[in-house]
Parts: sequence; structure tokens; C-alpha cells
Amino acid sequence: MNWGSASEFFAMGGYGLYVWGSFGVTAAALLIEVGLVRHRLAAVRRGLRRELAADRDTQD
Amino acid sequence: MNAFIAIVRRDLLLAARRKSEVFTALFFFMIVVSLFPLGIGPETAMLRRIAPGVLWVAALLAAMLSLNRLFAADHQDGTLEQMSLSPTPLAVLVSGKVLAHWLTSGLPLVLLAPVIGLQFDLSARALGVLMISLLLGTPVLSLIGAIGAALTLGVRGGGVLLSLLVLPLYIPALIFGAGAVEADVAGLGAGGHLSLLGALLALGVFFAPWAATAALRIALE
Amino acid sequence: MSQRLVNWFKFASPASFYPLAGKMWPWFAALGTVLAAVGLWISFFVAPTDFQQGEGYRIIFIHVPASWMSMFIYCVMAFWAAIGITFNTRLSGMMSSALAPTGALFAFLSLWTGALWGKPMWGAWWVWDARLTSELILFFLYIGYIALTAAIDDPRRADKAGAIVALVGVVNVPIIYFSVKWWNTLHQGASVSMTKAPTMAATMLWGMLIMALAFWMYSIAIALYRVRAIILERERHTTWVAELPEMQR
Amino acid sequence: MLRAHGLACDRGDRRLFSAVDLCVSPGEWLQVEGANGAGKTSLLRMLAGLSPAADGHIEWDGRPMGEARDDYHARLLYLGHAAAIKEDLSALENLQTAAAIAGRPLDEATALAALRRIGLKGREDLPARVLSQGQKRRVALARLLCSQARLWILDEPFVALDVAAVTQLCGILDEHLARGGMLIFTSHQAVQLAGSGATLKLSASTHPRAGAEPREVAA
Repeated sequence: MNWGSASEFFAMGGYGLYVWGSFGVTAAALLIEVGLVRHRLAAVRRGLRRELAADRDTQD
Repeated sequence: MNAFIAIVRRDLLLAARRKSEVFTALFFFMIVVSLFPLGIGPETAMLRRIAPGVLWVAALLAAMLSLNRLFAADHQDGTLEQMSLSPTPLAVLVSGKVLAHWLTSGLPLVLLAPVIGLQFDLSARALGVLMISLLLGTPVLSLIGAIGAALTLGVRGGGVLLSLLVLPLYIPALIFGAGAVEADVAGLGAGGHLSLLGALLALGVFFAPWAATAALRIALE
Repeated sequence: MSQRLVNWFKFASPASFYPLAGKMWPWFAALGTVLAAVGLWISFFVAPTDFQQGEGYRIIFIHVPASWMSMFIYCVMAFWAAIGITFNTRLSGMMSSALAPTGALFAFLSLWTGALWGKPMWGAWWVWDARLTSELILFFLYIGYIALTAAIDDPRRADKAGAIVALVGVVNVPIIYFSVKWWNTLHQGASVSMTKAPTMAATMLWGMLIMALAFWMYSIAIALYRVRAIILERERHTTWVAELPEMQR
Repeated sequence: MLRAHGLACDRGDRRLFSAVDLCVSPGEWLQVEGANGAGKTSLLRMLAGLSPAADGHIEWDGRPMGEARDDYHARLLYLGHAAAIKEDLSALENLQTAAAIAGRPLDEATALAALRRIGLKGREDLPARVLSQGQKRRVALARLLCSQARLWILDEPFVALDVAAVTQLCGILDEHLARGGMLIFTSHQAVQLAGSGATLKLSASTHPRAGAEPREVAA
């Protein structure tokens, strides 16, 4: 174990800003990407379902 | 072969009828180069140091200027269709167009560079190396540029897109071209740089017309 | 032989790949999460403090894998591009365009973490080192690919044009790398050597490898996830899309 | 002989036409008709080998187009909507470069004779930019006079021509057919041509997979 306490862990021996800046931005970027793709897929599906429902209505 | 010569001749003829386009690119080159001393300051030592890079970057930008029109006119008036129906392979005709583009945009820069280089107090020897590096390097710019011009043919915002696609690919030519002059000024000998530029040129002559042709076929479909 | 080819082409059709991708991506996502957890544990709790660089060196556990992934993804895109040009399969273009944003993201992360590592280590956010410079150019190549394919309305045309960009790019990446490296050695004074400590501890190597694997699994998962959206967008008007179970509600 | 079977054309999500069969033998002409947007130009480009067919196949002299392409293009003359006229070149230069690109260089005397016959006497050296629309069309049509191609594919050759020019063009086309040439063209107007010929009507369809009825067009 490298760390005596939680605050030592967050301080990263004085490099906290750089280390957490890297890991944090990476984590945030990947999460945002997942969110964007989820949104894209959901939007396509929503649009398609509407289109198909409209088609069914006109057929009835 | 006849068709190749015919294409080169026709494009040169067209350029001769529209001289202003050729001269615009040349004056652009001259103005960009002349702006640097004004922006940086007139110390001779500094100017001598930045000259190769400045001249090469300006040459790169000037070559970009005329790329837009490389295939656009032929695409619009149907000549490109006729070219693709020619019994001569399209890649050969594309090479002809690239050659004509270099003759009207690259070669004038090569000839003008020594005069411009005088503004930067380069020695006669360095000017010679600069000319050789441009002579080997500007055809590479035309060749790579042809791929970009073909890819952005008929595409929205093609001009900006073209720079985005092509400029990163110009970097090796820029590095070896400017590097040759710097190496010579530093007394290291420009041979290595120039042979690498030659290698880039050989690679470009071999592959670029093929890639540009593939891109043109997409635009023609 | 021909039987096997037929099978491959069956999976290459969007209609059969869509459900397959739907089944596969959660597995890769799960694997990626587990690997990331192990990798992070190694990077923070197992790997010892570096005697030269202190705790700051821990950035390499994401910096190096992100750089690897950005290069690897470009190669995979070029691979799909070559497949698309040779066999004229629709799916390969969709795969390329599904991978591009993730590749660009990793290139960006590599630059970002590189800057955050460089500042405490070399005292500068940016140095014109060969690797950093070529990573920057790789990022530009990704942006060029994305911009070009986005500017062409017809997806088939966009795919073909993108394939040419990817192939031209992949030929140029090594040329650019070596030219920048050469340029860098010529300008010795301005550059800072980026070579790491001569003996890399085994735990560090393991940490980087496991993080790289985690990024790899993440990339596969997100690409499969994104390709599903792309398939639906492009195959909107086909009967198989209309018959999908999730479209019946 | 050009034969096509089951041709289909897609534009975006829509299928413009499908199951188009056609066959043109030496001395025969084929007129393609259809409303705007029915895919006339698309069909002609497909037949010229400029764009791939969504479905179906094309044969030249009994060989599939894939392997006959070089021979086919050496014997084909295609004039599209855009006439490939350079505004900055003179009529003579336009004619000569077009022929050179097509692999059949023209000497100046032949080119001048063709331009005179098409009614551009005295305008041979003017840049195309100062010519009228109809005169520019004539520069393009002068290529027909110098052509030894066996198959002509012409997209709207009668557009922008006056009555006299239409008659003259019909004469040129008749000569071509009499020599055993083949001709495929589109036109909105009824045209009287010698030799045997047929009309292919393309009907636009809005349904994705329905299309024109399969029809046999042969002499």
C-alpha cells in the first residue's frame, strides 16, 4: 500500500492536479461518449417508431 | 500518351488564357513571405534562420490556393466524364492534370524563390539548395493535393475541408524541404534531406494519381 | 472455401450484424469495466512511487494506453477501409465511421494527458517531441476523416471517400512519424528527451498493458454500440428494420 | 451490339426504375422517354459505364461489360447534359482536345471541315464563351461528325437547337445509322429517324421496390 490516508491519496505527492486532471478528464470523456451514443441510438429508434406508427395509421 | 500530352497542353492553354489566376497565387506567395520580416523584425541573423521555413510554409499555402480548381471546372462542364470514358486510363490523364498544375503553380515558385530569398539575406549557395528543394518538393504538394481536391469535389465547404485533409499530409515535404536549406546553412550538407524529398516524390508519383483517380470515380458516380 | 466466404458475407450484411452487435457489446463493456478496475487498482495501489518522478508518473497508466489505442484504431479503420474497397461491403464503411470518433477521442486524451504529464516533468505543457507532434497530426487526420464523411450527404459516397482518406493516412502516418523524429534530432537544442527510465518495473508494464486492454474492450464495445445507431440511420426504409422487435411497441 | 437485362437504378432510398431490358443492334436506334426525374439520364450514364447499376447486367458484343469495358469505351461516344465545352478555348481547340482525350486525335483540316458543316463557319477561332447556347451545342455536335464510334449515347441532343439545326442533326444521325452505327438518345420531342428503332418509356415509381414493367425492346 502506498498511501497512509485518503488525503495523501488525493494529494498524489503534490501532483494531485495533474494526476486527477488526467484520470478525471479521461473518465469524463469516456462517459460523455457513452452518453452521446446512447442518445443517438435512442433518437434514431424514437424517430423510426414514430414513422412506422404513422405508416400503420395510414394503412388502417 | 497522346491523350496525356493533350491534357497537359489543354490545361496549360487554359492557364495561359486565365493568367490572373496563376499570378494571384504567385503574388500571394510573395506577400506572405514579405509579411514575416514585418511581423518578426528586421535582424538579418534571425531572418536568415527563419527563411527556409517561411518560404516553404508560404509555398505550401500558395499551392493550396489553386488546388480547389484542379478538378472542379472539369467536373462541372462534363470534361471529367469524357476523361473517364477515354480509352486512356483515367490515372494517366489525372497525372497529366497534376503535371500541368505543377507547371503553373509549383514551377513559378521555384523560379521566384531565389529572388524572394534575397530579402532574407540567404547566401547564393543556400538559394541554390532552396531551389532544388522546391523543385523536388512542390511536385509532391501537387500530387498529394490532387488526392484532396478529388476527395472534396462537389462537397459542401470543400475549400476549408481540402486544407484540413491536405495540410497534415504536407508535413514531411515541409520538414525535409526546409530542413535541406537549414542543414546546408549549418554546414551539415543537404544531401540526406534532398534524397528523402526525392523518395517522397517517387512515392507520390507512384501512388497519388491512383488514389486521386479512385476518389474521382466516387465523385463521378 | 466458398461456403466460408458466404458465411462471412452473411455477417457482413447490416441486417444480421445489427442483432449480433447488440448481443456482443455488453460483454465487451463488462470485460472493459473489470479490466479498468484491475488496471486502476494496479496503477494506484500496487505500482510503487517512482524515485525520480514521484507520484506524477502514474499518468502514464492512461497516457500510454490512450496513445496506443489512438494509433491502433486508425489502423483498424484502414483495415475496414481496405475491406470495403476490395469487397464493396456496406458494413465496413459503417465500422470505420463508428470507430473514428473513439479514435479521435483517444488521440485527444493522449495529448491532454501528455500535456499534464509534461508540465511537472519537463516544466512545459507542450514540447515539439516527435511522439507528441505525430500524435497531434494523427488527431488532425482523424478530424479530417470525420469532417469529410460528415460533409458528404450520400452515405455510400461518404464511406468510399473516407476509405481513401483512411488508407492515404495510414501510409502517411509512419512517414510523418519518421520525418518528425528526424526533424527533432536535427533541432537537438529545442527538444527534451522523452525516453523513460531505463528499467521499467514489471508492475508498471502490467498496469499499462491491463489499462490498454481495458481501453481496447471499451473501444470495441462503443464501436459496436455506435454501429447499431449507424445501421438504423442508414437502413431506415428497409423491411427488416420495420420488423425489428424493438420497433413494434 | 449492346444488350442490357434487368437494369435498376436507386437514388437515395428510392428505386427510380427496375427490370429495364433493352437491346440495340447495328443500324438501330433507341429513344428513351420519361417524365422529369424518371431516370433517363441515370439510365444513359449507366449504359455508358459512368455509374454502376443497382441491379442487372449489361453486355457488349455478347461479353459482360466488366471484361469488355476497354473495347466498349474505344467504340463509344457519349454526350451528356454538360457538353464538356471549355469557355476559354475556341471552337476548334475544344473539338481537337475532346477528340484527343477520346483517343482519336483530329488534324486541323478535318476539324475545320466538321465545324463548317455544323454551321460554325467563321467562328472557329472565337472562344466558346462568346458563342450562343445553340452554337455551343453545335461545337459539341461537331464531335459526331468526326466520330468513328459505333455506338452514340446522346443525352438531349436536340435541346437549344433551332429548326434548321434539328434537321441537320437528324441527317447526321441517319448517316450514322446507315453506316451500321447504333444510337441511344433521350428527347422530349418526337423525332423522325431512318432505320429501325424503338422507344423505351421509363415510368417513375415512388414505391421502393416496384418499378417499370419489364419490357422487351428489340427489332
